[in-house]
Parts: sequence; structure tokens; C-alpha cells
Amino acid sequence: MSTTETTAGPLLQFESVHAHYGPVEALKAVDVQISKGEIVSLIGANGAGKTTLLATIFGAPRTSSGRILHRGEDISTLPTNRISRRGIALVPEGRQIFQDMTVEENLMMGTTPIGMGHFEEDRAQMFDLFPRLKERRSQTAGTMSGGEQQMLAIARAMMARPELILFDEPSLGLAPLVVKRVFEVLAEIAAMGKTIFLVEQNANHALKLSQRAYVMVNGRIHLSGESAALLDNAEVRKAYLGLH
Amino acid sequence: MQNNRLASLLKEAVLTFVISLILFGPISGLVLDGFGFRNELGRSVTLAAIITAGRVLVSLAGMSEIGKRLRSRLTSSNSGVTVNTGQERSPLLPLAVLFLAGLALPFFADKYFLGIAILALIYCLLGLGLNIVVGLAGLLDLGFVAFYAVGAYLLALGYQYLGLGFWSALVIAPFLAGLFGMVLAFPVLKMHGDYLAIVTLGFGEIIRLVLNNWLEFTGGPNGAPVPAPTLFGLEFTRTAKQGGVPIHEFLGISYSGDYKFWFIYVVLFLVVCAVIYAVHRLRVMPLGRMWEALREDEIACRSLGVNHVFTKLSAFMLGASTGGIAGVFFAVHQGFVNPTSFTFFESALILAIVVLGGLGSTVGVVLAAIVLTILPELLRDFAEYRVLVFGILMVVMMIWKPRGLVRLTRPAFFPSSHSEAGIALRLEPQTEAGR
Amino acid sequence: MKTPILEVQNVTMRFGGIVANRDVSFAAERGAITALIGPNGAGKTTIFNCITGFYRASEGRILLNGRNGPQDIGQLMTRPITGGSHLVTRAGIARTFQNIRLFKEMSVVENLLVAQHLATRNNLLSGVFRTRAYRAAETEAVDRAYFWLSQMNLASDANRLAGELPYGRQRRLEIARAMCTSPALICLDEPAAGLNPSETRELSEVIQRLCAEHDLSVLVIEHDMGLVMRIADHIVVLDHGEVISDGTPDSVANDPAVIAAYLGVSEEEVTA
Amino acid sequence: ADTIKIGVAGPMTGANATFGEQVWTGVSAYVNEVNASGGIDGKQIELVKGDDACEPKQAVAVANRFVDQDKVQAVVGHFCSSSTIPASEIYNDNGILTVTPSSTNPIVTDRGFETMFRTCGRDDQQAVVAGAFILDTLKLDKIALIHDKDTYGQGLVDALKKTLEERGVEPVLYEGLTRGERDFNALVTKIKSAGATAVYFGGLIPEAGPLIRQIHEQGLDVKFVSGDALAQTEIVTAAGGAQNLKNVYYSSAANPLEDPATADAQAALKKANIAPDNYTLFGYASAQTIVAAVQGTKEGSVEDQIAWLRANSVKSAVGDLAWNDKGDVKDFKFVFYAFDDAGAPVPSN
Amino acid sequence: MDAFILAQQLVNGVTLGTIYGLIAVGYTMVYGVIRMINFAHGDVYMVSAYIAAITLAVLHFFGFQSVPFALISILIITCVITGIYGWAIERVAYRPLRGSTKLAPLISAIGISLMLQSYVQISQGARDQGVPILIQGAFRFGEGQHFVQITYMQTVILIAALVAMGILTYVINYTRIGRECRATRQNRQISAILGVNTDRIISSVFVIGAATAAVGGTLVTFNYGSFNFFIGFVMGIKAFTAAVLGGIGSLPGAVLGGILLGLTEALFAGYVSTDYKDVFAFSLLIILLFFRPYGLLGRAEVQKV
Ligand SMILES: Nc1ncnc2c1ncn2[C@@H]1O[C@H](COP(=O)(O)OP(=O)(O)OP(=O)(O)O)[C@@H](O)[C@H]1O
Ligand SMILES: Nc1ncnc2c1ncn2[C@@H]1O[C@H](COP(=O)(O)OP(=O)(O)OP(=O)(O)O)[C@@H](O)[C@H]1O
Ligand SMILES: [Mg+2]
Ligand SMILES: [Mg+2]
Repeated sequence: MSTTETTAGPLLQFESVHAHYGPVEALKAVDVQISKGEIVSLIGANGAGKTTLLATIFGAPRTSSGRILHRGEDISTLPTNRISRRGIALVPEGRQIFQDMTVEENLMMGTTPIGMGHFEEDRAQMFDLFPRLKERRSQTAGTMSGGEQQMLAIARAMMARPELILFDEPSLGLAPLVVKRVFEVLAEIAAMGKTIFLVEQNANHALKLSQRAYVMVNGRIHLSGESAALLDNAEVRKAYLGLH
Repeated sequence: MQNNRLASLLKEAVLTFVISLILFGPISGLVLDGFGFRNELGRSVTLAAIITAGRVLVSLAGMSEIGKRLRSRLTSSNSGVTVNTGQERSPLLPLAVLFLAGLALPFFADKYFLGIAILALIYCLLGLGLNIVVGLAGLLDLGFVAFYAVGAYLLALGYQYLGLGFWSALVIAPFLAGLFGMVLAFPVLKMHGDYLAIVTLGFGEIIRLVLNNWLEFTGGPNGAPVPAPTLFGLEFTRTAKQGGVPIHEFLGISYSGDYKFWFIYVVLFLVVCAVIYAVHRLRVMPLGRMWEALREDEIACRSLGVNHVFTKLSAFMLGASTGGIAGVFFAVHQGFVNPTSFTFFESALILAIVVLGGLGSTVGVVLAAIVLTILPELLRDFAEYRVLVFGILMVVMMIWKPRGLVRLTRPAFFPSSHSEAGIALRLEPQTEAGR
Repeated sequence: MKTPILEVQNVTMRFGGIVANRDVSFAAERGAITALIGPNGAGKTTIFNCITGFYRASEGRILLNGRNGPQDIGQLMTRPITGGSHLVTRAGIARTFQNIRLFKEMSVVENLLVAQHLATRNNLLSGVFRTRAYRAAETEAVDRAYFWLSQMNLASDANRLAGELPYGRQRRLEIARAMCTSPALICLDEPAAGLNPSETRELSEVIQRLCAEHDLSVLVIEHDMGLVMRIADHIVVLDHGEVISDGTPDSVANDPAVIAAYLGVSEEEVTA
Repeated sequence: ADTIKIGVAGPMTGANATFGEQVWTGVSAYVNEVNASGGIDGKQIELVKGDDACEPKQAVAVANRFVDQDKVQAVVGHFCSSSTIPASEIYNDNGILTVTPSSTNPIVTDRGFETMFRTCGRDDQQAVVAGAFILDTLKLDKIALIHDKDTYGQGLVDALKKTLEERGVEPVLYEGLTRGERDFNALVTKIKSAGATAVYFGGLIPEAGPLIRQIHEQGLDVKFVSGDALAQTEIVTAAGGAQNLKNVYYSSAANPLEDPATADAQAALKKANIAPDNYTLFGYASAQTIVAAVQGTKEGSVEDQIAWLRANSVKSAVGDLAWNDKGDVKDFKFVFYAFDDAGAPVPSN
Repeated sequence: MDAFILAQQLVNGVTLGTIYGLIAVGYTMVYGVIRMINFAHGDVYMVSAYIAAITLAVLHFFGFQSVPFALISILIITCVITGIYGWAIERVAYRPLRGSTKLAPLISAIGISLMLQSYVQISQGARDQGVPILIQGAFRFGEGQHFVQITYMQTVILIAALVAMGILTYVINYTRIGRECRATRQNRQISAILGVNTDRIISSVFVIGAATAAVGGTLVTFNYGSFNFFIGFVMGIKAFTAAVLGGIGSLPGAVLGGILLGLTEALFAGYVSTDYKDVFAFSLLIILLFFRPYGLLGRAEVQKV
């Protein structure tokens, strides 16, 4: 169903989405649009609801009202495991790699939606992107350091050959050198023609990489626009860039 | 749309029917008879039809508006924990009423009902004890019945060999059971979650097997008789057996077997109230807080200087002590103990009480204990379907309230009124003397 | 010169074949902020775990010169029967975790009260019967909890579940909880991870205040070089389990070895 | 009242449900017969079922319910001694005649409860017969004693052990197996290594069946002797077929061919298409006992009935029963059975 | 003499242990994936024993007398129907409890266990049932009274168990479904996000677990010849013990634990006392866990502070 037509509309669209954790409303009437080939970033304070926004795409939590459209189809009621088959992949917050599996097995898990047909080829590509993973290919992933795990999480997501990749704070807990490398990788991935939706605390980096951005406050989209414009926005500079 | 729905409903119904037929076909349709079998397939078709009808009804109900609302009401979970606001009304009055009503029960209830009430209270006690271990400290204990057995046998064997009576056993039982708890806890506390479960299960079985096999000491499967209780040397038997005076003679009334049950009920009721109070206090005391913290995150606890071994040990011992007390009451109520009362199933039942009550909730445990004791009795009219229905209800209750009957709350804390002034003083790091 | 609060002497830590730390030595000064930086997987968290008594170092010694004079961490842990990591805390080292570890289903105040269990009355009977001394100790504990909450700007959340708090507040709560054990040395493992720049700035002020006002020494692991450069008095750099640089922020930031292994070339991150 | 209520208590669920079922079948078979022929002086008998699952706590609840709610006049039960003991205290306090078909534990009657009777024999009586059978009839003296660690089985074996020792024979093996298990191969090998020529098993069918089968499979040449619990049709299937029952013997109530009372009962059961299983017969006999006592005293008080039972004997499905003052059966007769090629029991001598 | 007895006891122990191991596999698989102790597993095994016996009776009724054909078709039919039982139980009693406390499914499982026992008792009666001897005879080594024997049935048990274990080990370690099982066990949420149908994985784990129990149930039925509705209880506890002994969650551990438990029981019963063999077995378990807190082959959970 995913390979049919590419409609003219946005690739992914949130239409007035609300989401709850029990009684707590975490998303309030969120509208977001992502078009094919774009890099869009989402910034916001802790607990603003950024992670929740990404999670609702995969149905955890489910939206309590509103729709999430992918290629014009409402995906907000699909089972979680069907989403990735539509070409959407997530690099989750806190990496969440399979600790007891080897690096290679983690990569194999990444191929779930498309099968193992291109495994060798894709793995070679990932090893080019992250030589460190090649060295550690048969190490148990749980014993690797944070940075190594982050690379693995990105590589795992890429194994499904997704068209749209969601990154949830890929720079969390990484050394400056690695953060730089991760953002380079993001740029490389974008250059491959993938669409990227990037959630970041590191607003400076995120806004520099992306074309458009949303700013989230307390579960609402507070500001949106061209990234370059937001970088100059006084409010953003003060609250998210730590500049005066 | 409508058609679509009907089609899917039909598909669902056929599927359900086929699967239930496969499930029920061999077991209830073909009954073994010697090396042959009897054909009762009609029975399994009926069963499958009933299940299918039920399934369809549920689906239909789920589609209608009322059904949807009902369903959301039923499943609207009391998930999670809430913190009190500190504004709650004090429940003192209803509690006092409940207390008096409880005390007065023997005047209204017949012996059958009183017997069940006693059993329910014993299970309250057991549930409260296990709740400390499982609910508060988060240690899964599948052998709790061992401590129950220790209490019960303490009275039986203590009477036989040492001449212990009800009251002395009641005093000794918590200590002895606590000691057993400690002996078990030492090797066990290093273990994690489910390994702990099997080890405690093993311990419970060991105790039961030893009680069953050590014929010379425990009476083995024949069990041991337990003396009737006494009150200041007054006995509740028709004729004095322990060197005292029968109470009906002392009071100059005619004998009735009921006095003994009244007496046991009242003492038990008071003990249960005392334990409830103590457990309630524990939850807001440092020790109780440490148990709960340990349940939440052991590593964080260690980083705060909590001695996790000692803390777990104390939970185990206190839980065990409570179980021991329950054992004494059980023994004196039955007048006889043998190992069949202390099987693994009993442990499972107590655990069910704790879980159904809502892990950690005192009120919940009491409620669940009452429900799970009275339910099997109510089901007596189902005759041989009793256990079947009990099993089904257990599953249904869990699905209906997976987090237990009672929603957990946490106490609220507020700074004392003079604290602002005192802050500077208290800022000083604690000195040795402060400990 | 004052004796350092903590001395790490030739510590080596092995996991099976993996050597996470090799012959690491450094010292943390009293009343100062020492930062521990290094690439991912350099062994920073591991050395932390040795210091706070979660791992027993394979070789070497860790000395704490706390309130009770010099104490060997390794010995505290291996003391028969009563030994264990909780003794390290009691000796005066508190810590936070790289992955937040709060008691999620307990209220915020309760989280802090657990940390004060040594100060409150543990006696069972006095608690059940609510003796006067017990009540006094309890009140004092609650007040101290509120004090630290207000220090961390968390007082308004006091009676909420800890698990409900947003991430940044959970980070601060973890620090407040550690402070409630009245430590001499507090070890923070990536306290700014997941915070945005302005939150990070706030946090660095809190850490500096702790150090200045409460007679506290701080050992901090952090990847946010902005924060490190701003607050650290002294930086130790680990790479591949070994100390590659040790000195003032300036000297470390200009150490070519550090730049190559960790910082990368630009000055940009350092100032951003 | 225009009916007479009798409670029947036993394990209708749980591990021992099969025995509760048998007792219930036996009692209701006899009661149906009585009711069909006009009841007792025109009064019908009404039965109340009480399930105790062989758990003492449930036994007490059942007893209280019988007394307070169902207001029964007599009780057949309970099955397990561990249930009968606590329950009988309640029956005794309330003056309810209690006849247990199966609780062999000495404590049941040793506590001086006047209302308590049993129709089953005491272990010592059966043991004497068994001892004589093995030593004198089979002429074997290397005996392995196996029990199931339960009141009935262990009581039987312990009594036999004493009997044997009195005759100067020391058993070559004395072991208890665990109820509910199926694999006794280790025990069988041990019996073999002990060089036993006879095995006496005190226990019930679920364990006896596999034990017999495994003895057979390991090719042991021993005679297998057991107590009256084996008197059940299911032994054939449980032991794996009639061919495995060649060297199996068991003692049971008197021979129906010689005793008309038992013959009548067995015929009646046959007519109702009910297998004459051991506890069915004892249930039947217990019901007979109660009916006899009621009829004999013309529905007199419990005290009268007790006195009547002590003074008279009852012709029952398990032979003539007479009681001593404790409520135990006076010299119970036992006969030994073997199996024919089709697995049907035949008296052996 | 003594050597023969010892060898015979070893044979006894290994056979019993293999059966324990087969049942233990069900516990271990389910635990491995959803961290739940499935207390109804013993009763699933009990149900499978009935299904096997009924299938045999039906086959005989229709005149199929060939033993190998009967055995194989019984194994297959029993596995399939028991597998459906496993599926249905998970669907009805456990799936609605996903995401609630860990102990809720445990209690639900106890309820299911009561239900199954009661259902079988009501339908099939409480009495012991039996099956005729299917395969008779034994390999005998030695002569006269001094011999060791392995019955043909025991041989069948060992072979069937080996085959079943081989298939399972292969599936878990080298196939996609096995990998997805392991992924689901570690992080269900992320597995689903990566496209794993976790519901189906969990269902299949229950089906596989029940089917292995059915292999055990069938073999036990034909080896021991008799069963009733209550056999699940003792076997359940024993198999659970075996699973933990070997390290719960580990497949080879379950088999190893089973065989160790079987051997312990046989040797202790043979040389010391049958009465206390279970006490010994449980004590051994406690002692072993004291020194190896994660069982023989269990891996310590990676606990990075
Ligand atoms: N599982 C949960 N249960 C209840 N509340 C939750 C849960 N997860 C998140 N929340 C709440 O929902 C809100 C939004 O959280 P979310 O994790 O989406 O924020 P975020 O923007 O990703 O923050 P961060 O930058 O810290 O990752 C927060 O207030 C948080 O407390
Ligand atoms: N329990 C363990 N078992 C095996 N190896 C471990 C263990 N803990 C840590 N390691 C290894 O030790 C090395 C150092 O890990 P550590 O967590 O100390 O890194 P770090 O410096 O804290 O990195 P990061 O900045 O990413 O947190 C890593 O290579 C890791 O694989
Ligand atoms: Mg987030
Ligand atoms: Mg680290």
C-alpha cells in the first residue's frame, strides 16, 4: 500500500492531534507538516511533549483526537508494527538498542519491515558510515559506550531503508566530537534523499541543519517557520540557545 | 460500512466457533472410558456455541453507544498512584463505626457465618503479612505458607511437647516465624525477582514436606491435635482438659460450642485491627519508606546509603511474623493441624489476595481477603462447577482491575510552620551526634 | 595545600577481557568542582562506579578524606557482612546516575525522605506509637526536604509523583535527593544531558552554589563543554580508560591530545 | 420435618475428587433405593453435598454449614482424616451422627466423640491379614514396604511393619513415595536392588497403577500386595492393562459370594450400572449404617442411635458391621483378591 | 551388581529429567519473552495428556493399529490442539493484562490453572485414566538378574526430546522468528516500532511452549500409562524448578536443569531415601542459586549502573 502513488500533499501531517497520559494532556491540538525531502526540526524545553509527538506516530500513546496522515492516509489507528512498513523509522530517545544482542543482530532487527534481501549491501553501507560498528560487529551491544550505541541506533533505523526518519535527541549524552559526527551523518542521510524529522535539545545544531522548525511549549506548537528565521528570533535565542 | 461490520462480525463468529470446537472437541466431546471413549460431541458443540454467542454479544455491545460507555467505565483504570492533597477528610468516624460493627458481629452471625468471618480475618492477617514482603518491599514470595505453618505447628507441637497454650503461642509465634524468615532470607536476598520466587516456593515446600515426613515429631500426615483456647485459665470445652475450669461452669450458663468461636473471633479481630494500624503506620515511617524505595530501585537505594540487605531482611521477618500469628489462630480455630493445610496453593491464594487488593494497599488487602474467602462459600451452590467458576472469576477480576481493587495513594507532606526560621540552623551538615 | 577530598590511586578496572580503566590516578580538591571528561566509552562512568562503591576496582586504591578521616572505599565495600556500597554513602559520597534513577511511584518529598533515613528514627516501636522524639525527627526531615526542594526550585512539585515530573526536573530532583544524604563529595554523572542551553545554565549556577554555600566538593562527568568550562576548577580527561590530561580548564582545552581525542578542532562548542 | 436430611461431605474437587465422587455415588445409590421403596417410615431422605476438597479449613466451613444452614440430621463423611478430625468436633458439639466411610486415622475415634463412627476397618486389622497372607499364603519373606506418606497408606504400612516384626520378619525396604508423581522407576530399581520378593503398597490407585506397571516394565519378579484401596475397576487401566495385574493381590471387604449382605448391595449397584468401587461400597455401607440407626430407633434421638449402633450390627455392603464404644468397627473381615486374565477380581486363597 | 543398579538409576534419572526438561522449556520460553511465570503451564501439559489418550482411542476406534503411525499422528495432533490451547489462554487471560503490574498475569494464570483442572475433571471425570501399552519391550544389557534396561519407550522419549530441542534451539538462535522473540523480550515497544508484530510473537511463544509441553504430555502418557486431571500440579512445580535450576530464560538451561533434577531425584531416591528426595532437590536448588544466582546457564542481566 505504501508504494502506490505519491500524492501532492505533505508526507506526514498532524491534524490537531491531542494525546494523553492518563489524565495528563501531553499534546494539545498539534499541527505539523513534513514534506518529502525536507529536514524539519522540533525544539522545546524538557517535557514539552516532543518525544510524545514522535511516539504518537507509532501509536504509543494513541491520539485521543485528531489525525495523523501519512501520504494522505490516517495512520493513527494502525497497529504499531504496521507503521514501519510504510517507510517510517525512529531513532528513539535514549538509544534503546537491544542490549543482549550483538551489533549485527541489532542491524538484522532493523531489516524487519523489508526482510533480509538487502542485508549485506546495507550493512556494508552502515559500516562505511560508522567504521566503529564494524570493529564491534560481534560485541554485545549493551556493553558498548553511549556514543557507540547511538550510532548503532541510527544504523539500525537505516536498515529498513526508510523514507522518513524520526530522530529523538540523537546527540543526547555524546561527546562533542561525536555530536559533530552525528550531525554530519544526519546531513549525509539527508543527502541520500531521506526526509528527516529531528527532535533536539541542542537547538543551535538542529536549527542550523534543518530548513524548517517547530518550537514546542507545554504540548502546543508555539512557533514555527524557517529555521534561519527562528535562529534570529529573540525569544528562541533566549530560551533555547541560552544567548541574550 | 454496515455491511463491512456485519461481515467481520460473521467472520469473527465463525472463527471463534471453529477454535472453540477444536478446544472443546476432544476434552468435553470425547470422554475416555477405559481404553475406549464415549461420544459426547453434542456437549462440545453446545459449549462452542455458547462461547461464540458470548463473543458476538460482547462485540455487538462494544459497537453500540451504551456498550462503549459501559466498557470505558469498566476499564477506566485506576492505574497509577495518586498523592494525597493533604485535604482529605479524616476517616476516623467511619472507621470507628466499622470497628464497632466488627466487634458486634458474633451477636448477629450464626456459626457458619462466624466461621467464615474467622477464616476471612485469618486471610486478612496473612494478606497483610505478605503485603509487607510483596507489596511494599517488592520481593516475590511464593512460599509464605511456610510461616503460617510455623505458627500453626508451634501451637500444636508446643502443646504436645512443652505444654504451651494459646496465649503463650500467640506471643512466641511472631518471634519464631520471624526467625524462620531470617533463616530463609539470608541465602535468598542476593537473588533477583523470579529466582527469589522459586527459592521461597522451594522453602515452603521443604517445610511442608518435613512436616509430612517427620512422623515421629510432627505426626506426619496424621497431623497433631491443638488445644482449645483459654481465657485466664477458663476453658471453652465441655469438660476441662487443660487443668482449668470450663467457662460455662464458671459463668453458670449452659455449654455451647459457639463460645469458643466467639472468643477466637474477638481476639482475632482485635489483633487484625492492631496489625492494620501498625502496617498503616509503617507506610509513613522511615522503614516502610525504605521498603518501597527498594521496590522501586535497589541501586538508587544503595546510593543513598540504605543497607538493602538489612532492609529486605526486616521486611521478610515482619511479614513472616504476621504469618506466624495467623497460623496460631488457624490452628486454634481448627483444633487440629496437618500438612494438607499448607500447600503451595495456599501461598498462591494469599498472593492472589495481595495482588487483587492492589499491591501495597492495606484496605485493598482486607477487601480482597474478604472477597476471596467468601466467594468460594457463595459458590457452593454451583456444586462441582465451584472451582471452575472461582477460576473464571479470578481471571475476570484480574482483567477488570489489573492493578487491584483499591487505588493506591501516597501521603502528602508539608513543612512545619516554623521551618523557614529554622532552616539556617538545620543547614549544618549532620554531625555524628545527630544520628 | 589542603588534602584533597578524594584520591584515586592507580585504579584499574576489568570486565572479563575488557579493560575499562587502566591505572587511573587523580585527586579531587576539597570545596572545588572537578570535571571528568572524555569520549564515550572512555571509562568515566566506570570510575564513578568504583568511587561510589558500585564496583570494586580490580586494582588500586580510592581514598576518601571525609569527616571521619581517611577511608579506603574498597575496604568499606568488602567489610564482612555489614559491608557494601551503602557504607560509601554513609562515609560522605553521594551520587546521581547517568540514567535517572528516581523512586518513580513515590512522591517527590518521599524521595528525599528516603535519603534521610539515617537521620530519622528507625526504631519500629517509636514509629508505631509516634513518640515525641520520633515526631520531632520526622518534622525535621520534612523541613530539610523542603529546604533542598526550594534550593532546587522544586518546592511546587513536592507532593507530586516523581515519575510524573519532566525530565529536567527529575535531574534536579536527583541532585536534591543526593544532597539530603549530607555528603562531603557529590558525584554527578552527566547532569546536563537532555537539558537545553538555558536549563543547562541554570543547572551550572545551582552546582556552583552548592559548592560555594554548602561546603561541598563536586565531581562531575559532562559532555557539555560549555558547562564544564564555566564551572570546573579542575579537569581530568580520560581516553581509552587512561588519564590523558589533568589540569586547569585552560590547559586542558588547549591540550592537543584532548582536542584530538575529544573536542575536535573548533572553539565553537566551547563558547556556544 | 417430612424429610430426613443427610449431609455427604468429601472432596468433590481437587486432587482427591475421584474418591469424593465414589462416596457420593455409593450413598446416593443406597438412598435412592430407600426412597424408591417408600423412604423411612414414609419419609424421604434428602442428601446434601458438601465439598471440602480434603482441606481442613473447608471441612470446618462445610460442617458449620451442614449444622447451621442445611440442618442435617446425620453426616456421611468426611473422606480424608484431616477433614474428618476438625469437622467431627463440630458435629459432636451439635449432636449429629457422623459416619466416615474412609478416615482411618486413629485420632478420628480416639478423642471420645460419641457421635463418631466409621465403616472402614482400622489399619491394624487389615495389616494382620496382609501379614498372614504374604508370609503364609504366598510364603514370601523378603518384603518391601512402600507407602504414599498419607494417613491411610502410611498407617497401613506401619501396622503391617509391626505385624511382620512380631513374627520376626524385618522388611527389606521401607519407603514413602510422593502422591501425584508418576515416575517411580528409581524406587522400583531400589526394590530390585534390595532383593525383595514381595512388595506391599499402602496407597491409592493413582500411584499404585504406575508403580505396578513400572515394576512390570523393569522385569521384577515380585508379588504386589496392597490394601482395599485397590478394589476399583480403574486399576486395570491405571496399571496398563490386565496382563500387568498377574502378580497383584489386594485385601478387601468380605467376599460377596459368601456374604449375602454384600451380594445384595453389589447386585443393586450393578442394576444401577454403578461400578462397585471401593469407596462406593463404603459410602453405600455408611448410608446403610445411618438408615439402620434411624430405623432401628424409630427416629430416636442421637443418643438413642448411638446406643443402638453400639448394641446392634448392620448388614452392609462391606459385610456385617458392629461397633465398639469408640465407634470403630469390631473385627472386620478381609478377603484377598487376585485378578483374572480380563482384569476382573477373583478371590484368592 | 552395584554397577548395574547405578546404571539403571542413571537411565531412570535421565528419562525423567528429559521429560522435566521438555515441560520446563515452556516455562522458559514464556518467561524469556514476557517475563511471566506461566503457572497454568503444568495444566496445559495435563490437557495434552488427555488429548493424546483420546486421539489414541479414536485412532483405535477407526481401526488404525500401526504403532509408528499412531505415535507420530498422535504427537502431531496433540501438539496442534495443545498449541491452540496455549494460544487461547494467552489471548483470553494474559493479553488483556499486558502493561499492568507484573504480578497480575501470575494471578490470572493461577485462575486459568484452576479452570483447566476443573474443566477436565467435570468433562472427563475425576478418576484415573489410562492408555494401553503401545510399545513394549526393552534393550537389555546384562543377563539373569543383573542387567540394565532401556525400554523402547524410553528410547522414543530421548529421541523425541532431542529432536524437539534441536528444532527449538535452531529456531530461536538462527531464524527470524527466534531473533524477533529475543528482541521482543528485551524491548517490546522498540521491537514493535521496528516492525515486529509483537502480539504474534508472544502468541507463537505460547503456542510453541504448549506444543513442547504436548510432546512431554504425549510421551509421559504412553510411558507411564496413567494420568488424571491433577497431574499438572506436581509436574508444573518440578518443571518450573528445572527451568530455574538451568537459568530461567535459557533453553539449553531448561533441559540441563531438567536432567539434573531427574538425576538428583533418581540417585537420592535410589541411595538415600524416597521420602526426602524432594526436600533434597529443593535444598539443592537453593544452595545452587546461592552460588549461581542466575542458575546454571542463565546470564546475569546486563546491569550497567
Ligand atoms: N509514560 C508517561 N506517563 C505519564 N506522563 C508522561 C509519560 N511520558 C511523558 N509524560 C509527560 O508528558 C509530558 C511530555 O513528555 P515528553 O517526554 O514528550 O517531553 P519531551 O519534550 O520529549 O522532553 P525531553 O526533552 O525531556 O525529552 C511531560 O510532562 C511528561 O511528564
Ligand atoms: N558491566 C560491564 N560489563 C562489560 N563492559 C563494561 C561494563 N560497564 C562498562 N563496560 C565497558 O567499559 C567501557 C567504559 O564504559 P563507561 O560506561 O565507563 O564509559 P563512559 O566513559 O561513561 O562513556 P559515556 O560517556 O558514553 O557514558 C565501555 O567500553 C564499556 O563497554
Ligand atoms: Mg524527549
Ligand atoms: Mg557514562
